[in-house]
Amino acid sequence: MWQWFHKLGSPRWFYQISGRVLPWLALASVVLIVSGAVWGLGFAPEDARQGNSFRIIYIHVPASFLALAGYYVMAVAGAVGMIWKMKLADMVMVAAAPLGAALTFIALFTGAVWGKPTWGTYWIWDARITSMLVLLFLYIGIIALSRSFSTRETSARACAILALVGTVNIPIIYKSVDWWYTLHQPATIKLTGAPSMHPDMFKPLLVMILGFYCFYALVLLLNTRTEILQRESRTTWVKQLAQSK
Amino acid sequence: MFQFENFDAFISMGGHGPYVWGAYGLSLTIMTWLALAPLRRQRVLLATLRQRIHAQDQKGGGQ
Amino acid sequence: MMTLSGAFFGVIRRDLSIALRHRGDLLNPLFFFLIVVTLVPLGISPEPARLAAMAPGMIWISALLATLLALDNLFRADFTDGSLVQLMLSPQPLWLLVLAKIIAHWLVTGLPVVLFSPLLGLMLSLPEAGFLPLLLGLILGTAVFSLLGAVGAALTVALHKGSVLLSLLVMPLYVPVLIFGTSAVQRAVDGVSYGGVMAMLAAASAFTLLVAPFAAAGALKVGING
Amino acid sequence: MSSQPLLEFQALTFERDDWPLFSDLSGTIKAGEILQITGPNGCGKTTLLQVLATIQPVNRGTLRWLGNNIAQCLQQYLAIIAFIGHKPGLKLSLTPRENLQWLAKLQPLTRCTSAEALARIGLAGFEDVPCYTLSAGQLRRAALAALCMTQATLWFLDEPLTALDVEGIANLEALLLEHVAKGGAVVLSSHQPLVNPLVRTLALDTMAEAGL
Repeated sequence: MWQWFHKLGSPRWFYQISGRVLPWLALASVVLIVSGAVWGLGFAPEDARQGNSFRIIYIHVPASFLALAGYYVMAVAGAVGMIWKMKLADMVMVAAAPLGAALTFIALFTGAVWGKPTWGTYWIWDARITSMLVLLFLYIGIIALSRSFSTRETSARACAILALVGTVNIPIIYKSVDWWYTLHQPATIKLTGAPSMHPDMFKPLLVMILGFYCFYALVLLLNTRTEILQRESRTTWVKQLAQSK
Repeated sequence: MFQFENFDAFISMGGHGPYVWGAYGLSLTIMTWLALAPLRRQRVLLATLRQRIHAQDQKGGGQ
Repeated sequence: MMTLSGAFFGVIRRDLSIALRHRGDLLNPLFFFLIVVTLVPLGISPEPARLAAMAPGMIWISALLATLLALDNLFRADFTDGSLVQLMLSPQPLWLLVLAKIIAHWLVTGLPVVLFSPLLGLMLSLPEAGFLPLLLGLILGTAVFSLLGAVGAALTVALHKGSVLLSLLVMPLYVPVLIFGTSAVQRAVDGVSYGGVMAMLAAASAFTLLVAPFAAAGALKVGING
Repeated sequence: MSSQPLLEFQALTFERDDWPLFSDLSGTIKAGEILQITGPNGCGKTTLLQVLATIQPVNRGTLRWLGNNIAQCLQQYLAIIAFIGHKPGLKLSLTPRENLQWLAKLQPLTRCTSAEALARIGLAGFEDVPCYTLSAGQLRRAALAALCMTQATLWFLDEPLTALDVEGIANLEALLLEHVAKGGAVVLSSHQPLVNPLVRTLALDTMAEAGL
């Protein structure tokens, strides 16, 4: 068990193993996302109230899911890197930050575009969208902090601490924004009611969520591999890799 | 079952076309970029590394 | 001679006496607070009804900005002259010394803002019922601002352009406090009970008090090697 | 005095982004010894001192104090070390006396009063003037006054001679000798050679071959 853990911590081993998984992940995410998108765009039934604009849900909800989950991935990686001094975990954390921020941006953008036909305005201070905006700020803070340090090790430690503080805060932020919203805007249209959705609407959503998970894993691996190459560029195995290509 | 009568209806989405296609288009563009950016960076990294090794080899050989 | 309480109060007393010797710096956040609030009627409307509607939020936001302004110096001055390292090399638990620094910082930046807030409430024609929850809420809220802000200040202590970055890091974390704080005042103005909201605010500050000093101590150990 | 070394460091490696500043550095510091770290600018003298004083973490390697791993006894270790860095660590708006009294609350400065220490280091009469009125050399002396007061056995001094005049240097040397005579130890970095038989040097740029 410990040996396995140690092995996992070796960037070289990780680079080789992840190289084998990559094609499958890429295939899975392309197939799932393309089929989910076609299904959602063309074959899922129209929503009675919102019409076709509701089809944005198939991007918006998976992106929101992963934007939030991505923050936890980042925080956990940061904690592991800090506690066990595992370099690889630091690299995963660094790799997760811009990816999470991009997904948060997608969630925000699709939410705004969805809002226009639904509410008649691009921006509404809906609880979900407001929390998403705060999450984007948290991501931006981490990215900004990670770029300010002179050494990667210190930068990773600092980001891990910030990510952990953020993680503790996120549930409080979400709850408080929810509460704030009910205070100011009693029950308007709920953006998503996934459980009460018609099964024909729900199935493509499931496919899309799965596809987004694969996509997240794919890009996280790709980013981590890049980070590995960059940090280990002085080691012989990376030099050999460079020359073999 | 395809929900639209013809391709034009599919594109216009009952008037919501720009929003739906805009959201999908931008999202998929960002996602494609997310996947391709690290690949490009890896290529550049390895290329510079190769160059550096090459330069070092030549220097070593010259001496 | 070297006791836990001696170290704790020694740090507080020293930081307070330094602050007293720079009285000008002490007043700056207060004037900032005052000026921001003065800009509100100038920028929006001097009409009392409109001001009253915005008073809780405006006062809270300016209080947040005023404490943020002073936050950067929490550890930076000590880092620059080297006394921070001496503090960290003390055999006393670091989180306790950090807590002492935070308390001293709150006493010279947070507390004056709290004490000043009723005056600004008057200027923004805040209804009478709102004053008590404003004061209570700000006491708890500015404490959270200082405690959470200390983590950010510790992380950015050695960075040259830490000040803007610091705001970027900690402001999102202030969201819940701002929501609870303003709605407590709003509820009191609307004549609804605000006890529950205040309790949430108190719980949030108690929790922050428990966690933040440890996080800030850990952050300092990382931050000084920036 | 062939007893256990006061401080022992094994295979210390310190890297900045995988560029080693020093690697596999090992050595011991015994009681009654003055160890001078020499080397060109940027070779890691300050970093090594900071690592030994636990201000900076190492990438690999262990520090042992009287045979105990420092990670396990950090608080006790902190109680027996004194560190004076490039920056004097004095608040300019406070007086030397106030600065020392503050430090005495945090670190074991109990051997004498701050007034005695300041007199010893040649700052008598300056106890109660704000530090911003003092010159660079006087500030350095005020910082070194903490050494007269401290109970710490292991001293880490980073360029302690900077800004000191002849008299100040003589004062400091006397202080160091007195300290090691009582069984303490000093690790210092300096460009200027200290003329003293007790001083052992550790040249950081060639330490790999030196094999201490």
